[in-house]
Amino acid sequence: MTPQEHPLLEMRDISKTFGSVVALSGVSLTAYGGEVHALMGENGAGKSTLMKILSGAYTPDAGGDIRINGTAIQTGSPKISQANGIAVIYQELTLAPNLTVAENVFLGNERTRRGIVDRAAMREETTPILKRLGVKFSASTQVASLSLGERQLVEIARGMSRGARIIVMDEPTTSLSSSETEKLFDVIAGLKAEGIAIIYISHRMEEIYRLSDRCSVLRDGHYVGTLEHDDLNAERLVSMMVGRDMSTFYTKEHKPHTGERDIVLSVKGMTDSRLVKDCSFDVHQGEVLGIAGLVGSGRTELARLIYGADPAVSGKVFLNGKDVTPTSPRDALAEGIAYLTEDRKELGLFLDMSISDNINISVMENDSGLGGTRRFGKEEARARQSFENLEIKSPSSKITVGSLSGGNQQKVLLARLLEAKPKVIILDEPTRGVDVGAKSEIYRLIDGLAQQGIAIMMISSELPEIIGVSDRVLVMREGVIAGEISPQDGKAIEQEDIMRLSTGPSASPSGDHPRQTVTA
Amino acid sequence: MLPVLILLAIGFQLLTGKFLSVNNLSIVMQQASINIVLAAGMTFVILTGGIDLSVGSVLAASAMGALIVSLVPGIGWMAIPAGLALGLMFGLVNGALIALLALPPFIITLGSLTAVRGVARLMGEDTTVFNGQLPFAVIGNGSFLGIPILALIALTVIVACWFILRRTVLGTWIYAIGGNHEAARLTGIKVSFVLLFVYGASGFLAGVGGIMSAARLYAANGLQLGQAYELDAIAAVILGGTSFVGGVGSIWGTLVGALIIAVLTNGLILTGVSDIWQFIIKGLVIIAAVSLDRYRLKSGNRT
Amino acid sequence: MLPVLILLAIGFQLLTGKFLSVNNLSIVMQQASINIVLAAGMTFVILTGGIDLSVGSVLAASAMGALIVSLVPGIGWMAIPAGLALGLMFGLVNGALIALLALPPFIITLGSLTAVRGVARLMGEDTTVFNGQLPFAVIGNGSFLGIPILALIALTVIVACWFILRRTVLGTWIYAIGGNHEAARLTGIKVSFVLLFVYGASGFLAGVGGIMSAARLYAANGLQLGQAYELDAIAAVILGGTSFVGGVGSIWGTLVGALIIAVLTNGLILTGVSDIWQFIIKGLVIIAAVSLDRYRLKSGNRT
Amino acid sequence: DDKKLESIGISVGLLGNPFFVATIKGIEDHARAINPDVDITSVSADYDLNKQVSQIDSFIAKGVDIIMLNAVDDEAIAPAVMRAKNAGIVIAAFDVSAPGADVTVMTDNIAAGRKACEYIVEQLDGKGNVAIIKGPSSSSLNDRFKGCSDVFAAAGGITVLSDGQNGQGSRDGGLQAMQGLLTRFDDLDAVFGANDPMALGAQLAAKQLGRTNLIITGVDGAPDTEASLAEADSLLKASASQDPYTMAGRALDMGYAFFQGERPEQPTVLIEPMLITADNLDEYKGWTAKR
Ligand SMILES: Nc1ncnc2c1ncn2[C@@H]1O[C@H](COP(=O)(O)OP(=O)(O)OP(=O)(O)O)[C@@H](O)[C@H]1O
Ligand SMILES: Nc1ncnc2c1ncn2[C@@H]1O[C@H](COP(=O)(O)OP(=O)(O)OP(=O)(O)O)[C@@H](O)[C@H]1O
Ligand SMILES: [Mg+2]
Ligand SMILES: [Mg+2]
Repeated sequence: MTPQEHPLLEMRDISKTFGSVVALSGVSLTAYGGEVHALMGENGAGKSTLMKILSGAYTPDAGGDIRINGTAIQTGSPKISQANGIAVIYQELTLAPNLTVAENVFLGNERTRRGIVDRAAMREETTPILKRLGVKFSASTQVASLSLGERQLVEIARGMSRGARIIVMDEPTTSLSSSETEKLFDVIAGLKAEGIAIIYISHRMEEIYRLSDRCSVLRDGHYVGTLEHDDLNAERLVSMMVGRDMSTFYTKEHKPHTGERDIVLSVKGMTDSRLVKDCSFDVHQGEVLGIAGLVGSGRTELARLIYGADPAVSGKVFLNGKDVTPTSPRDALAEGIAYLTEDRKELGLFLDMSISDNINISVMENDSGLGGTRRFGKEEARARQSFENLEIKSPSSKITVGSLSGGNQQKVLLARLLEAKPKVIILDEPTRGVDVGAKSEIYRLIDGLAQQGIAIMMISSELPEIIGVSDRVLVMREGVIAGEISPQDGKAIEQEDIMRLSTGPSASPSGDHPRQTVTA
Repeated sequence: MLPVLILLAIGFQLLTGKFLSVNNLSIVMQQASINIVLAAGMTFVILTGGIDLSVGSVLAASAMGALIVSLVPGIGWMAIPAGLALGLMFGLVNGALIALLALPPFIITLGSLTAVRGVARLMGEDTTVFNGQLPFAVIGNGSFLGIPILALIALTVIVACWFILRRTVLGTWIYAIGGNHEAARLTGIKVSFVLLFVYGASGFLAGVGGIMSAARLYAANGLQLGQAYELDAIAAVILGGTSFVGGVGSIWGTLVGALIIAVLTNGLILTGVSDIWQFIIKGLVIIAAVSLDRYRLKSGNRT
Repeated sequence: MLPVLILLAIGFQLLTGKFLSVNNLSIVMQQASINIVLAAGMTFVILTGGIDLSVGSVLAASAMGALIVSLVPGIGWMAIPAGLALGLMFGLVNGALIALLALPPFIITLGSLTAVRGVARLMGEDTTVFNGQLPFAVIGNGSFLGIPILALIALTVIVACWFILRRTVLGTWIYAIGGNHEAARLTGIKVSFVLLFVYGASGFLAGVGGIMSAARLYAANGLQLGQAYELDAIAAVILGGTSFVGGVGSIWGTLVGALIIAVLTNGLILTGVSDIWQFIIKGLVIIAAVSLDRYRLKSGNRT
Repeated sequence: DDKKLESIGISVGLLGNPFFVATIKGIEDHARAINPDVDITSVSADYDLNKQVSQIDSFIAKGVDIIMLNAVDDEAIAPAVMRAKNAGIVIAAFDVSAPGADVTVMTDNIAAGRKACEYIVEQLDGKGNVAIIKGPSSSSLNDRFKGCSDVFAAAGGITVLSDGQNGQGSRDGGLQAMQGLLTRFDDLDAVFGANDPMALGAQLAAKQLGRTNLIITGVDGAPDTEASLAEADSLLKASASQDPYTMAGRALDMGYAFFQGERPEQPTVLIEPMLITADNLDEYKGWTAKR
């Protein structure tokens, strides 16, 4: 990198208040062309808000200004920000699911020929970008049919298509798996070489070490400081972010699975009409079974089949030897199978309802009195207990769950799950978009549940997390279980083993899929 | 919206000097009562993100049913149960189609708006059914402690709905389904049951409205009765702040919304404004009311 | 829905033996034409996730305006521009309130349904305005190459709307806003402009409908004309597969939806079924049609 | 000394109908002749009984002296009429009877239907195929239907091909219903529309389909009917006309007399309709004529 003399971007003294909430107060940030500037901070620190001000989505409070190459620009207009070469890839995806990939890439920036939308040209321009990103879908695919991770890539393609000089990526890898992440890093390296400034927000330390030239930290809307790449280390970053030290990250105090423990969950021949084919495996009492795989390998679909959320073509689910194959989530819950969705805002939380209601919703039926009247005392007690057990940070259980930070929202969802007293828990990306502090708390919680003897399946795209938390790992590829990895003789599971299985030679569409068993 | 209601009431009092008389207020309550009952059922439906266009027709069919039964010697007392059962039945049919076959509520209830209207006309063969000795006429014309019974029924319905929405599990489920349909299913909520309930309740309350109307008029006409009542009911719900996409709103808001509509109608007649100008003013006041409310709350949510 | 339309046409032909005659088909097209035009505008609005309840009233006001101007000696030729301008103006007022003040479309257009109805009545002082020598009567009664001009106008509108929706940037924006309102804003789409356009277009097309109606009837009545037309227009759009939440649907679907409604109405009259049974059958067929369609597509989307 | 007439409430079936506009004008002119400062509120019930009852209640609250009532339902309005009477208000019914009304003035609708259809039978020389376009069920439209049906039934050579189609009382509805009738039947000789808008709509349909050998009659005598009758190629040949202005004005006068304590000998007055054709058009004093 050859840092230029003048910063490409200067944000000076930016403040933003929402009603009584002070999201940002006097934050400044500079970025040079050809650098990756990381932005870190806990959930709710104000990272996204700062970037939305940069993109023109929010208007900052009076006082500060934004300069591009030394010239102040008008704030609060997405058009003007775009015209100044700023592209933001948002954390909450900003795609129209009813349009195609190419239409989304060029949204608000359409190619026309004599006033007529030129779809062919947009497709042609999109295809090479998609190729650079190495995706499986095409420019004419409908976005609604893409998985979350794939949508994220469309979002990135949009930023690239605009030839921006400043590209902001707000947690771009939360729904990417490791190989997609690698591809993205290559792309970032390329952009950097072209002299583009990249602002990169992430909660994942490894990424920050690898990518960033500098890293700025926000805490509670305030600017804390900036570290050069060479000064980066976990202790300093964490103490800057949370204002205290943090000892252990991954905790594994539960007894790892050994052959003699009872099988709790047994899935046999699970198959659906689209992707998942003939998946069979067991989960033991007190075991954490990791499920790894690329984006779109069918992990979420498999989990939804086991939970009865989607209809299976064939396949059975056994719980302690009894056939319980659920046909609806309600069935599954009644049998003791619980599922934590990967998309907590769309498929999990009731954002307009209170925290207490969100925690109690699936069990309030059992608590209720005559005629289904709710027992608020009992519910409040449950909520308070959950607050304690899961260390949910909120002034009250009566406020709406939408106002909580990502990590606390995830804990509320976990609390709801636990209230159902499940025997089996399926966690789908349990730490997506969650800050370091909350992450380690969630790991400790998973460990505690395993100690209580609950069988746990954990789907995750973060390999360190899979390795750090699970006792055994299944790897999925194109809808089938490509292999199983267990640690042996005290030797830990390696990232390479997982990568090899998940990308390995493409499984033949019709033939059988011999499962590899790898022992580390 | 409460401030708007109060402003309107004071305004009409200043203009006419008669609006706030006990007598007139009891008339306003009476006039609002049927719409309140329909709007209460509509609140359930809209909270789940649906809509029920058939309430006016169901009201007509129930009123017809009640009057026809009331004329049968010996079983006249069956009139009320018959009217209520008819309403409930039509509501459950709507609910079954929407909940079990996952069909779009707007089209299904538009279909039943038309079909049930036909049934109501068929019941009386397009004539007015009249019963001067209606056994339950007291409902429509009596009063208790000076409050019209119609108004008491409406208030009872509102309190019962409030109880269901805020104090029972079912109510929480209704909000949950409107807030996030798929999340509700994934948390194990009996979505079909809840939808069946809300459309059933809307039909049943339209049946209650039918009884109230029959008791007030001693008569029913399958063709004319209840025409366009669905629009007034929906307007009350939306004026009351319930969101069209579901999940957000309250029954008290609906009560206020229905009262605003009734106050406007009654107040404009009292001021002696011509019918044409009543239309224009009513429309403008509705628009002004939401604008004012939005401005007051300074929130950007769209319904 | 196309199969449903074809089934209905064949069914009525078998029942009456006259349905598929050239003569009758041209009558059906004529009867459908006004609803097609209104439903085309409604398609724009519903695609953005909104609704326009005021089209019937705006149609009445435009028809009144056109007739009144046509009676003024010397400037009779201004009748058509006057009617269209009136429609556009009301549409833009709706659009401005919804787009700029971010008010809920249902309540705003319910308000203008009422207020514009009042204006339409005021324009004719509650009488029927008629003009036996209407200068543009050929629109309502002429035909070109055997096709009624009304039908040609409707088809032209459909093709124009198809072009806007599928071939222009504006069309893409309309879909984008319905698909994800916030995303559209963040990508720099001028959301207010697009909303202003769709409500303006709906008002303008209601104006076109007003001209068509005036030309067909040589007369207009501020109160009666266009009553409940909004329901038929919305039904056509939703029957045609456009989703109420916005973002999904096509103008061809709307055309088919409007034709289904027209075929049903005309076919039932031809069979000579009594008026009451026409209601019942029409309602049931609408319900059956969506059920069939849903079953055929075997998809679970809700609208 | 006379009691002072201070306020009047008028409730009519549908204000947008020019017929009712003329009735209101009649009432207003007659009332202003009695007291120039009289307060008049006129409202439309839109054919909704609930709405009309609410309006009557509002009039009671307002304390009007006379309610001029065009009942939406000639039977079911009774309880509301009773309430108003108990409140000491005079009820004058016009156009439609109302049980319990103090005075009533209305057109003889059976005679109207009879006259319009006798004209058809005469013109067809007692032989031919006819159809009736009925309107939404209401006492006046039903009476005309009855008057007409009786005439057709009595004439031996007349075949009624259809009498179940509803023209919704409007031009648009009449046009649509007639298009259906003309498609179904090739040999239609005459059509009776239960009111003029439906008859005029039927004429539009016939002209569009190029039918000239057809006789259409209606009831009302509205201004657009007059205009049509005056045209040479009009298919609308006759209309049994009402005089809304006079009818309602008379009802107001009788109501005022009642208000002053005079009890009329004949509380119900039936006004005979006049059949207008192209021939006697110039003798006809239309709805909007200056009075
Ligand atoms: N539209 C809004 N209205 C009100 N408060 C808001 C709004 N957007 C953000 N906030 C608040 O501003 C603060 C900063 O939020 P922001 O989204 O910028 O955090 P973040 O650092 O991006 O967190 P995360 O890591 O979870 O993405 C939070 O307290 C949040 O609740
Ligand atoms: N509603 C849908 N319609 C069509 N295809 C879909 C739909 N949902 C998912 N898919 C496809 O199914 C495949 C499997 O998706 P799934 O979400 O199960 O994968 P995953 O391994 O869990 O990945 P992720 O990390 O994105 O959750 C993907 O290729 C996706 O594009
Ligand atoms: Mg963020
Ligand atoms: Mg997944």
